[in-house]
Amino acid sequence: MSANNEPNIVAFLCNWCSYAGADLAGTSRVHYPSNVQVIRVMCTGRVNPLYVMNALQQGADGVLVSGCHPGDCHYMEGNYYARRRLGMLKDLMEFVGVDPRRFHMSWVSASEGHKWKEVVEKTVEDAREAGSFEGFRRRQIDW
Amino acid sequence: MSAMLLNKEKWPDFVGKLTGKQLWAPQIKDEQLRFAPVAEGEEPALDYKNTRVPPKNVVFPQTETLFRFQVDGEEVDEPKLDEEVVLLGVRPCDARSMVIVDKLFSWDYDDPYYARRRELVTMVGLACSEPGLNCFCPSVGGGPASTEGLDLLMVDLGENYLLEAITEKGEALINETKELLEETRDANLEQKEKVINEAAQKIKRSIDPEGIPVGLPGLWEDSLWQRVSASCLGCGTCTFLCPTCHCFDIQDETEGFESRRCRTWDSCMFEEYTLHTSGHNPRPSRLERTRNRINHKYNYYVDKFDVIACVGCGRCINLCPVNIDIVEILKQVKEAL
Amino acid sequence: MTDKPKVGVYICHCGINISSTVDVEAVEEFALKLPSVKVARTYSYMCSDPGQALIKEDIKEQGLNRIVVASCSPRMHEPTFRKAIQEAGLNPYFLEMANIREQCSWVHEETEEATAKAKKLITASVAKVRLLEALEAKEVDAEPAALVIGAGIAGIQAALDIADAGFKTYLVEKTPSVGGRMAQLDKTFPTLDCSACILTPKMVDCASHPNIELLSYSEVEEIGGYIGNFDVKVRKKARYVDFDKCTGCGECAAECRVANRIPNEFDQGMGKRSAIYLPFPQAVPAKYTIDPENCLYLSKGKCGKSPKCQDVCGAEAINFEQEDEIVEFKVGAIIVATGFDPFDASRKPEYGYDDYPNVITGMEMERLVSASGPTGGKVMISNGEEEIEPKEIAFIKCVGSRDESVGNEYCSRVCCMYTAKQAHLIRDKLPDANIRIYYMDVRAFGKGYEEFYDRVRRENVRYIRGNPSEIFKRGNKLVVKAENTLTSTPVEDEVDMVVLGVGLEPRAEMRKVMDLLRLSQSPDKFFLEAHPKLRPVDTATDGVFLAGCCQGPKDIPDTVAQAKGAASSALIPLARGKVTIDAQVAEVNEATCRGCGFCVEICPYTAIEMTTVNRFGHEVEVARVNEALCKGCGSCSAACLSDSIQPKSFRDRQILPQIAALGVLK
Amino acid sequence: MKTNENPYIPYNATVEDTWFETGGERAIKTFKVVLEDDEARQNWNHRPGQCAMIGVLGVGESMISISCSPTEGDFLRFSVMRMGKVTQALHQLEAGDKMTVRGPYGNSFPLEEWKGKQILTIGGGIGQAPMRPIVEYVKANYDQYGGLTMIYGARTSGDLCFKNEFEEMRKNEELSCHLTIDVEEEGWDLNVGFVPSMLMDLNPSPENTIAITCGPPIMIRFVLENLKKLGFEDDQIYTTLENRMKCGIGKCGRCNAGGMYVCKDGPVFDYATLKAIPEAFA
Amino acid sequence: MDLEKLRETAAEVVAREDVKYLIGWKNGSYGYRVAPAFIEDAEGAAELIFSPLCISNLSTYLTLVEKLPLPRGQEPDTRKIALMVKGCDSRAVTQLLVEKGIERDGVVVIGCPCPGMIDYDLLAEKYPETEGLSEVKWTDDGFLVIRDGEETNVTRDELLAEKCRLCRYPNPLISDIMLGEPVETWEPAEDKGVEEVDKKDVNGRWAYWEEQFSNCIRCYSCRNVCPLCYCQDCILDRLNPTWVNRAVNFSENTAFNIARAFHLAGRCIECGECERVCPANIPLGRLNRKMAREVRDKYGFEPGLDPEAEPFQASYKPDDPEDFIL
Repeated sequence: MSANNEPNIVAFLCNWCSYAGADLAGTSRVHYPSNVQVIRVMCTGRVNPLYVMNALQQGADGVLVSGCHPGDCHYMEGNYYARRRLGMLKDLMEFVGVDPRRFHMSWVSASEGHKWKEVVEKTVEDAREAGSFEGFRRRQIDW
Repeated sequence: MSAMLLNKEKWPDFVGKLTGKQLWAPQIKDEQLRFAPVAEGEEPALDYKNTRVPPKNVVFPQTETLFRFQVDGEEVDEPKLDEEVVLLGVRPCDARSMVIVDKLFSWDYDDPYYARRRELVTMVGLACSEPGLNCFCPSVGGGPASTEGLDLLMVDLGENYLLEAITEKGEALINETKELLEETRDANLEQKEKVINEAAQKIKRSIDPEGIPVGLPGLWEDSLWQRVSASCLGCGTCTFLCPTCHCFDIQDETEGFESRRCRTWDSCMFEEYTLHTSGHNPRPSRLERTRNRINHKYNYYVDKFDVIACVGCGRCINLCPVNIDIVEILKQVKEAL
Repeated sequence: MTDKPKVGVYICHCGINISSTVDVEAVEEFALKLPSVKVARTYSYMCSDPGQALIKEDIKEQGLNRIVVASCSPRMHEPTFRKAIQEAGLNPYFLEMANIREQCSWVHEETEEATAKAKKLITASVAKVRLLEALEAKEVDAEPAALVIGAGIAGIQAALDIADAGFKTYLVEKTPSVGGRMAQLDKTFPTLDCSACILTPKMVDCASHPNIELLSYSEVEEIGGYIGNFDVKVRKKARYVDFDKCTGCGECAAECRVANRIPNEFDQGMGKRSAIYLPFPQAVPAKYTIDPENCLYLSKGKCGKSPKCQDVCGAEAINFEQEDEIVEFKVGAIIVATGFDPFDASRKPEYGYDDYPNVITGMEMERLVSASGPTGGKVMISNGEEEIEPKEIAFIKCVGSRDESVGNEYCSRVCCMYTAKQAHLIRDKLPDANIRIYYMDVRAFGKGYEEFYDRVRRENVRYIRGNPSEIFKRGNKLVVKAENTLTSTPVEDEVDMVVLGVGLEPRAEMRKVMDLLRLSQSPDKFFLEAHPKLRPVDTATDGVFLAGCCQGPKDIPDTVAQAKGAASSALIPLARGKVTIDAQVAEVNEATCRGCGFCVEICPYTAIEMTTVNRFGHEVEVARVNEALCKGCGSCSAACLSDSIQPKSFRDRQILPQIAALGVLK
Repeated sequence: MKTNENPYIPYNATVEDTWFETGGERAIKTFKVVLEDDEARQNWNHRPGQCAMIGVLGVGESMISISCSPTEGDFLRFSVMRMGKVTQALHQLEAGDKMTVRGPYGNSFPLEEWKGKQILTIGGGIGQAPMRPIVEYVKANYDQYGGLTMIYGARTSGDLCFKNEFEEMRKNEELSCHLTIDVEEEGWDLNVGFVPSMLMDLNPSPENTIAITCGPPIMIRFVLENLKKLGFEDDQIYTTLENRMKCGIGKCGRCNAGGMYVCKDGPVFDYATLKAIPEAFA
Repeated sequence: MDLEKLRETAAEVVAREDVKYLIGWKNGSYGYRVAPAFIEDAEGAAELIFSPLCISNLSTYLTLVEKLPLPRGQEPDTRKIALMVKGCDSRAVTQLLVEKGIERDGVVVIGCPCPGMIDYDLLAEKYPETEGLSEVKWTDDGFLVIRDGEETNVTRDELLAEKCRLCRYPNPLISDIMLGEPVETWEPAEDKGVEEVDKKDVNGRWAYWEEQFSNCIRCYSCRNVCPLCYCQDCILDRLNPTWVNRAVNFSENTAFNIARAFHLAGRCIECGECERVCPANIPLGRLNRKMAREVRDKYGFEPGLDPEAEPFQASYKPDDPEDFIL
């Protein structure tokens, strides 16, 4: 968490729907919390589920993956693969004891600027509730 | 050097006396016996054969920071190693392993980290009265009450522990705890001999290393290596659990703008260990790696430092998932000679 | 990545769009301290010419080799800045954009938080840009020819347009004649033009067009390659009639020993033909074909003393020795226009289509009312006992459409109008008949459709709202059992004839085309277009386009419009003569690939193939990417357990440092 | 840096000059570097054949042969082939940049012992780097040696290191400098052929001669064979080994070839010793 | 199982010209130990055993064998490898076929219907190992332990290995030669191990695994023994990019174990080898079985059953669960 006790969230957005949706939120001057930092990928199918683990390990308190609605994938099927993989990952992380509030996935289309705001708010709120995730940091052990 | 008796009832007091130093001793944690720092109120477990993982990480941590620096920076920070450690209840084989490893870590260049940690550690040994199934320390120059590497040896005499100082450090420890100790009588020393002899009798496995160091080079191309390595999984169990294995890797690890150069245990059983960047691997298969492990312990180390780099603790035999048994290999080596 | 990264960070004020919320000076100062950053600047409008000039100048003078532009969305100006740095001599892919407008200054109010976020985004961009690789967008030549599969009205129209534009067009039709379903229709709604009258000229045109090579009675066997360079193999089935010699006189058909004994497909099996036949009188090409299954000589080896067709053919065109012929050619684009099948009414057994001869489908009705049909246009039907002129006639709509029980949830779009049209045609022929139409909804959305529907209603055609549950026989009448849902009254309606308004279904054989062209199906099982709104004629396979009902049910004007759209899309690579292959494609590290083929399974573009390579004397299978087919989505990569396949510019080793950078700043 | 006796802590050094010896995927780049610390610079005293751990903080270190002779001045030279993570990072360094240096490590060529003898160096590709200090040293002390013959080859002329220096040397009539490349190419008017065959063509006498060879393993193998054919005894032949290394000071075990720590017992071995190390040619 | 028949069959198989060697089980060096055997001739075949101690999954050796660089002109030895498999092991073979890790023509699968294996740790705890070789046999309702000549009957329940309690496929699903009749399958037990973790709350689970993963010494025996971890160059060893640092600490160990578990999701065939070999006693089986259970329950998929199946991680269904999506 940052100094002001705010959760740090890394989001992976597909270029065609969710990134465009987040852009639309901007164009529409929709205001939302600034905790979410976006990494643009071409498709949610690109999101290696281990990125989620890696983000949590490297300083994120929450991770969000967002892409096109099922059936709307620019590459036809990428979001279906992503859904299966990340669904599995979520189950795994939960079993290992990672608070499920730390990882979310959403479908946000290019026209859903408002939904993007809601997703961000939900993600931030959840991560805030889950608290800082120092336990899993890639920290340097003591001398 | 003095020898004293410690009544087992006073054991907790004795442990309590060793304050001001970090105390490492075998403890049951997560249903497993392992060497771990003893926290206030915790009591070491001494009624055991040996830990799965040897206590070598006290002087040679599995991961150790060599120094730290800033990304793009030029100045480095070294760790300050100044905490004294008492390694309590260490088995003679494990203590002896450190003496063996000392030779390498002080060969021409002193490894400052290792050397410093060795300086800071006081080794309080516990003689074995119930050796394990795969112990064969007498075969390689050790024994259930070997004092090599120890500052102080404890022998379980039933109601009492016999405490024998081996070094000045051990003597100092006896002095610090003097009020808890009693003088020994001759009978105690006799009893000690008996315990030790009985223990030695219980050791079932053995190998006579005579001829192995000089003979191994001649067996380089022998078919036995194929036989003994075929089932090897190439994992690091045997080497990581070996008290004398000392190889390491050095890596720079960065988190954000903070970096450190650290070393971690490495294993010659890993394919990646000798792999050149070009893709060439001088030890390309498990055969070469298994052969190297045996040669390193029973030939190369003997050549260089005049001692077999194996203390006969049996850990590699106990925990090899596929029953690769160093005593069996050595027997085959002898047969092949 | 041989050179040392020297990064320039350019922070745009965007007038005050960014700078009013983000403290750009603070960000500039911050950026200068980031690893590898040599230059950081702010400017009022980075995208403006002076802004771009600033970057170009620094590239040249400061030796910058990686550029981060912190401004608006990369979806907006990435091409602009790529071009700019390219003009300064840098590889255009050495650019990374930090979106500090749409995703920062416009969505956050407090300067502090917006500035902090801008710093993070720039840190991540710098982390990535340092590791980007130089990429080259490749161009390959495109073959100036097209293939059109299916010669219904869609295929014909598309072929004509491409041919008219001056490109060679191969038009492949499975049946012996072009024309497709439209040729079977009598009149067309709502204008009531004669279908044959408007179609036939186009059929003739495409047969005679110098740029069109018509391959009728042929099927596509294999398609390889990619946009601009498809390799096509077509099987021309043996007609057993010499194409060049046949004059189309028809004497052979008349003499055929099985003449008038074989159900005629064109008439939906209601009429009969010979084993040697022309599908219908206006068929193009007007060349006879022997149907080998029904020809006695071909199926049994014997036809009287000698086959009569052979005896009678003055042109000596009959050739029983003829064999299938394989034709191979290359094209740059492909249009799929394989059409539809009418819904098989047997799948609604409650309507008794298989049991009662006077329950017929809409398609059969077309032939029945057609002057060229089996009855010569007279509406006569057997009620099982005798041929009658029906007096009581019922239509049932949505048969096989909007019906989950048969797996078709979609609306077939044409049934409302063709039942209305058929009702009108019957009204014309049988002024006294009582006609009613059972319907769920009436959808008359096209130009002139609502007007036509109104007109038909005024012609004393009754519309009864209700979906009949059953048809059974009572005496020599059929009883339509339904509920009038407007009045909530049960109906048992005695009629002489029932016309089932069957819907449109994907072609039964479409799977073959799907596999050939790596196409997908949408949930309705028709071919899936690349985007339902914006790329309705494109497919996931570049260079392959859809026209007509193979993509979904549509009427003739929509079909023709789509065909023209597909033709113009197909013309783009042909006219340009080149196809650009995206540089951001996946790449396989063959040294680490374990050959599991996960990526091959995943790739929606079949851009990945397994290939055998020699690894130190051992033959191993590894994946290989066809760059021309790859779209760079990276779905393969996330499933690769050995990380051996990686999309360029979005490699793990480029993304992981980005993630790390975002975690750094607390 | 180097604040105490800790051998793991490297010196800081400044890259004074760099240039590419060869191009391509596995390019070779030479770095001329100077230790920053005055004392360290003055105390640095390497012998030909020795190596140093050079690196970039945050990336790692690599053991590289010191390719200059101490007779050349108060600087160090390293020629580095771009292979892995560390060498890639090193290749990104330019004049003015920093690198880290530890060393000198390992044994060296016994140049004192060799005084009075003919020196024959036989190198291939990057293998010339450890031999360059011998050449420079012998050149600087030419009167103390019986002569210097140099054979050096590479796949193509573009793969030859230190080309300019050879131009000079070939003009020097006292020295015998022979270059060869594997296959014909335009503009190349010197020898074409593999190094081992050129050795046979030159037919050097083993008498009072020391032969040193370094290069790709396959070349070394044939050179050794040919030297034996020419009558060289095992103790007249020297070569250098390289293996993966991490510590450079005989601790980490990575570089073991048989019982030898290449970093400390090597990298220079005479053929007699080498023959007893079964892994040496693995 | 009839050992004579086994040895006879094995001798026949290794005598075949197209078979390079056979991998089976033989007695180990002492106590209850059983070792993998690589048999090339009839003499070797006589050493083979099949007993309740043959718990190890030998299929890992199919991909573990190094493909060393061949001298120019030398043809690779493409003879078949014969392999003895239990039910669980056979699923590994099938999954390897799905993933093209091996070729069907490259193996001779010798199926051994398996009545259930013994948990070595339980056995050694109850009946301590001695330096001589002990033997264990199946009886009608359990096991017969013969130790230093002393015979003890033990009930099945007492010593049965956990993976065998949970087993649903005791009979090999793929084989070229089947030794003996199929065994009767049994009702798989409740997976108490997974449930024990499952029923903790999220923090409890984290605490549980923190304790476990802190013990990991990163010896990679779990990975190396796993028949489905067969990448030549594991990403978790790789340094560019670095998924997992070399440092051994809780964070990196957890990352390592999560990554491995994830890579095995939909691929793990529950042979339990990872857990068996772990020198730190980390209950890795729970992790992998949990994932296998999720894949089975939520996605209706089980790996290693059908060599023609689409790989789970390389496929999807339009109606895959998405209740976790916002």
